[in-house]
Amino acid sequence: MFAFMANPARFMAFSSWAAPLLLAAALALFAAGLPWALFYSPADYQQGETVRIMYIHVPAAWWSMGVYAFMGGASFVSLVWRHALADVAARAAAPVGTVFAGVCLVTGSLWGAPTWGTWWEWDGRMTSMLVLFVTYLGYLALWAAIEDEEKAARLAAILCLAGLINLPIVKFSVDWWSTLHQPASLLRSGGSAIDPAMLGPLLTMAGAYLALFGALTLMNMRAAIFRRRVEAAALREARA
Amino acid sequence: MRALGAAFQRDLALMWSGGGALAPIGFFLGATMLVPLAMGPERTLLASAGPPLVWIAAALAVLATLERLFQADLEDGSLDQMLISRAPLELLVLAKGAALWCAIGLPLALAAGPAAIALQAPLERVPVIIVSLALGTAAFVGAGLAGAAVTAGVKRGGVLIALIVLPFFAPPIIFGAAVAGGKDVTAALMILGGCALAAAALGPIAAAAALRLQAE
Amino acid sequence: MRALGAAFQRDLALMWSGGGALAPIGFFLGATMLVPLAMGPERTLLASAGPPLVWIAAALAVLATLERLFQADLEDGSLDQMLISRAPLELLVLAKGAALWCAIGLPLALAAGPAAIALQAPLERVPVIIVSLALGTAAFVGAGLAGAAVTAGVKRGGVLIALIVLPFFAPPIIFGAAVAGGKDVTAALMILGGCALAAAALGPIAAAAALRLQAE
Amino acid sequence: MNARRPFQDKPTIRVEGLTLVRGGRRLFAPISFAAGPGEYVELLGANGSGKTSLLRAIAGFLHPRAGSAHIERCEEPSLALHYVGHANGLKGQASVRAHLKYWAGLFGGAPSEDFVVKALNLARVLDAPCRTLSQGQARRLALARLIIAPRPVWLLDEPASALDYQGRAVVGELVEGHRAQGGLVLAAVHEPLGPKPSQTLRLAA
Amino acid sequence: MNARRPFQDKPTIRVEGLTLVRGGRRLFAPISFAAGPGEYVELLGANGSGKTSLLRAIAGFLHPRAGSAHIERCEEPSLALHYVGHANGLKGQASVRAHLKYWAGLFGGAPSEDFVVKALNLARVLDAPCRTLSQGQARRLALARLIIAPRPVWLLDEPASALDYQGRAVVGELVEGHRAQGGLVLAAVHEPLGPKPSQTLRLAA
Ligand code: HEM
Ligand SMILES: Nc1ncnc2c1ncn2[C@@H]1O[C@H](COP(=O)(O)OP(=O)(O)OP(=O)(O)O)[C@@H](O)[C@H]1O
Ligand SMILES: Nc1ncnc2c1ncn2[C@@H]1O[C@H](COP(=O)(O)OP(=O)(O)OP(=O)(O)O)[C@@H](O)[C@H]1O
Ligand SMILES: [Mg+2]
Ligand SMILES: [Mg+2]
Repeated sequence: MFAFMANPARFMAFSSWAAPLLLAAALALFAAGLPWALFYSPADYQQGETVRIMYIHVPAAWWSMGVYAFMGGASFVSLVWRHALADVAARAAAPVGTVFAGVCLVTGSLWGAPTWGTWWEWDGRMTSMLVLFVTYLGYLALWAAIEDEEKAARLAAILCLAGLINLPIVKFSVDWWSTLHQPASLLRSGGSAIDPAMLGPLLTMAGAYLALFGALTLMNMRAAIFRRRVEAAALREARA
Repeated sequence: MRALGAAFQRDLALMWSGGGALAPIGFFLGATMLVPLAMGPERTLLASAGPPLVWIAAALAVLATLERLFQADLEDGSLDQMLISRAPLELLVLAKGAALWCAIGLPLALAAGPAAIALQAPLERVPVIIVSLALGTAAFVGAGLAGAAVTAGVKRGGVLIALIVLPFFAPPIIFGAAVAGGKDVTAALMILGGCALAAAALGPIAAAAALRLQAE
Repeated sequence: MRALGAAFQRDLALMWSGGGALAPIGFFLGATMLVPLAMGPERTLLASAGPPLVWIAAALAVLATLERLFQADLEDGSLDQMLISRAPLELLVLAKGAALWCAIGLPLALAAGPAAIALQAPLERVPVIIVSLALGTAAFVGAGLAGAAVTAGVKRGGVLIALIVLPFFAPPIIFGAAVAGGKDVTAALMILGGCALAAAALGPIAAAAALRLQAE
Repeated sequence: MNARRPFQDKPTIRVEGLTLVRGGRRLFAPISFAAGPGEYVELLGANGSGKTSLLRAIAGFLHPRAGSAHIERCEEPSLALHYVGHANGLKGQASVRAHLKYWAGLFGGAPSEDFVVKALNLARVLDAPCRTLSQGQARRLALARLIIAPRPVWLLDEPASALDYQGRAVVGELVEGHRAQGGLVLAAVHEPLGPKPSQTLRLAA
Repeated sequence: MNARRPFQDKPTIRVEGLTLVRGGRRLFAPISFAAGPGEYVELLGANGSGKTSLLRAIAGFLHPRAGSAHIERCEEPSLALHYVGHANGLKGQASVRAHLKYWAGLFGGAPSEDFVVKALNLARVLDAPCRTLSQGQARRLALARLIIAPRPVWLLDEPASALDYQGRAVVGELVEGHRAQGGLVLAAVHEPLGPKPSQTLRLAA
């Protein structure tokens, strides 16, 4: 992947068609998944209609973690191979991941209100998700605080890797510390394993989130690269 | 007057440069996050212990910014320039305090809403918590100015400052906690406002006096 | 080797000079005193909420010292000298961390005894609380080194640092609170020790990498 | 260019039997002198002889153990002097432009920005954060205060330090210009600035 | 006085097609030069021309955008150089003596303390916290590193800044002495230090 992306020019060529394509895919998947999830999927016999929030909530949760993993990989590449595009990629993915984490938190607490009668409960998954959210904020704040782009990129990469180590530890410790959040078994409590009628829309939505992530990240990267080019050009004029 | 405007603008700009308002808010969320982690998720305990802890977090967020408040000015020579400027030092310090409150206090007060909810405070009490924190942070800043000025000469004075100002933080915290706890709100709010006013008025005067000595 | 000894001695001396270890202890006691103020004196509540808060106070006491840890070295040029010295930067950073722990972590751990008692913790649990804090603060310092190094270039980075390192403080606090709360102590202590080791090993490496960039 | 209008008041520095004590040590034998409008006084002395301390005493930062140091005959004391010390008084995060704006507000002058910038040739770094300025560029920016707002008395502490040849020339011109309008300059230096001093004070420990 | 023993290795600075970029701007046209044992190279250039950056690149703090800057033929790279920059590297709270002790440990030399102190006449402030040092005294202390531990290569950035006449003379002698033992000195200056340079580099923006 990164090898192929070796030079920005090739990347721009690739992303110029990949970004819109992914965006279209995302829209299509949402168009399919949302109605399916919200209207045509069965209501949970325990939770009734509110279970439909799950289709927003769970993919957000999954991908907020996935995105951070991606950023970790990108940071690693940028530190080891000093690969400029990797920096851009990590930076571009961060806001998306932050939003996903935020969505997971919000939908989660929206879900909690009816089911647990509280907006927030300090349970393992929620807490670790909150930690992930704060980690994202820290990463973004660091970028915001350092003007010199190259330096910011390397420092943020170091931070991101450290966070990568930390997150599993947090998740483990938090689960050890408290587990109230229904385990994966909740869905099984209906009797069978995950009811395919629920699995279908869930996976569709997961796909939609993924496509959206890809599209947004590529677009952010393109924007960043354009900006750098413009700055470079301005500097060249200034020198001339 | 123009001098004060300039001072305020500059200080605000300088304070935003440290990660913007993202940082204080994040700090605040992080600090409140530590509470249940340390206390365990039992709701009853949190519900009674939690909301007051919002206040402790706020106090510490302000504390965290005090150490360098005047120390930097002292080291890089900007303090000399403040001393020979047209405007009286007291007002320049006041402007700095105002900037600090806008950069930290206000964001904190707003972030307190979600934090309080997370710590099991009843929804309807959130607005009053926000107001009380806005007042409380103002009081913190006022007291903090004086503390920061007195310790400006001390390197690594961070902890020392804490020692000095924490006593002054106590009153606002007590009444603020009362508000957060839902005890007679109006009275507490009045008193908080009083603290804020007093601190905002006296803090800069004390700070200016201390700074004049620091310049020696 | 001799270089490390020199670095350690100097850093320790510098840290003591900022109010000495009296300051962290005082800060620590001050913070734990705020708690009853904020929560009211109900014994039962304190008894359960108190010990964990000792941990929060400890975390924040370490936080308060991080901002200037490397920033000062960067500005006054000492970092350059560390870079061209005989000793590898990683070890010099480690020495600094050790100094910080001796100046803050150790006193804090010792002060935790009285503090915990003041917050109604059962007497017999005090020694284990002290040990766990000694380990926990080591973990805090390790993580803090990295956070401080990454933000060394940022003025007014106090809150930013806090935001960045707080997530890393979560695991030690969780297990530390478990110890303070008296849940299966040995297991928790083992894990705390693990956290401390990991942080002490990885923190300096990450910090050194960051500092090399800062010197540019 | 209001920085160029001559001063109505006749500034005077009057130092009488001044004794300064630092770290328990008396810096120099009690010193007395007076300097009036249009004068350029050069302050010489070995490292540690007390030049900076003397300047800070006159500026009012440092309180004399004995004797007195005053600036007299200025209508508005708070508009009496500029002090350019060893420390430049810059903020690493703020840009050059931000500093000019801030000082214009703080001291209340406002000559055209480009004049200042051209005079000190800071044009290329106008928007750079001061952290990134070279040593000499930072010094030039500190000297910009002299141009931004008119003050009768200038107290300069090694104003030319870190400046290149052209920079030192600029400082010389500034001093000459200031004298020409009846201003008063007191500068601590290790080698002559250029302009011919009207008095020379030598501090001996 | 081990600072006086000649060096076994023949230090060389080799700079080839070096290009430095700062804040997105290329500092100077690609530069190449080499300097060997016993040389004293003077680095000239206007403010902001890139002297400090060049020194920092050679010291290894700054990574070149193109070309290379190396110190060659030193047995033990970590013992290759001393860098005295614009910043003195002092801690305000620590005393002069504490700094000498720390550096002796960090760099691993240990000449008699009083020799260092006498050479730079810091005797009177030996136990004063550096915060209270005068500008020139602080500079002298920074230069003490050169005497404390022997290093074949010295990179000096305006070493004489803030120094009085006697101080500049001392710097001149230090440089001469270092050359005499086969050391190599590269110094950025605005006016000549005294010793006759073997090469002069002029940076033009
Ligand atoms: C703010 C509150 C919440 C947060 C932060 C949160 C967080 C998460 C996370 C991180 C996951 C992914 C776990 C994984 O797959 O490893 C998840 C999955 C899930 N959550 Fe939540 N959650 C919250 C509230 C809720 C509530 C109130 C409910 C239902 C009553 C709920 C039901 C579920 C279900 C059913 C899953 C799927 C379990 C699975 O992956 O097998 N969540 N949540
Ligand atoms: N960290 C940095 N980021 C961006 N630009 C920088 C940085 N440091 C220096 N510069 C710019 O690089 C140029 C050269 O700086 P440098 O300090 O090398 O000049 P110099 O020759 O040492 O000048 P002086 O004689 O004033 O010391 C200056 O224009 C400065 O603005
Ligand atoms: N804050 C202080 N406390 C104690 N002693 C001080 C303080 N500031 C300066 N000194 C001492 O006073 C003496 C004079 O200092 P001062 O800075 O006035 O000298 P100077 O003439 O400016 O020297 P230089 O030419 O190096 O700038 C020095 O010996 C210094 O150690
Ligand atoms: Mg001086
Ligand atoms: Mg330079």
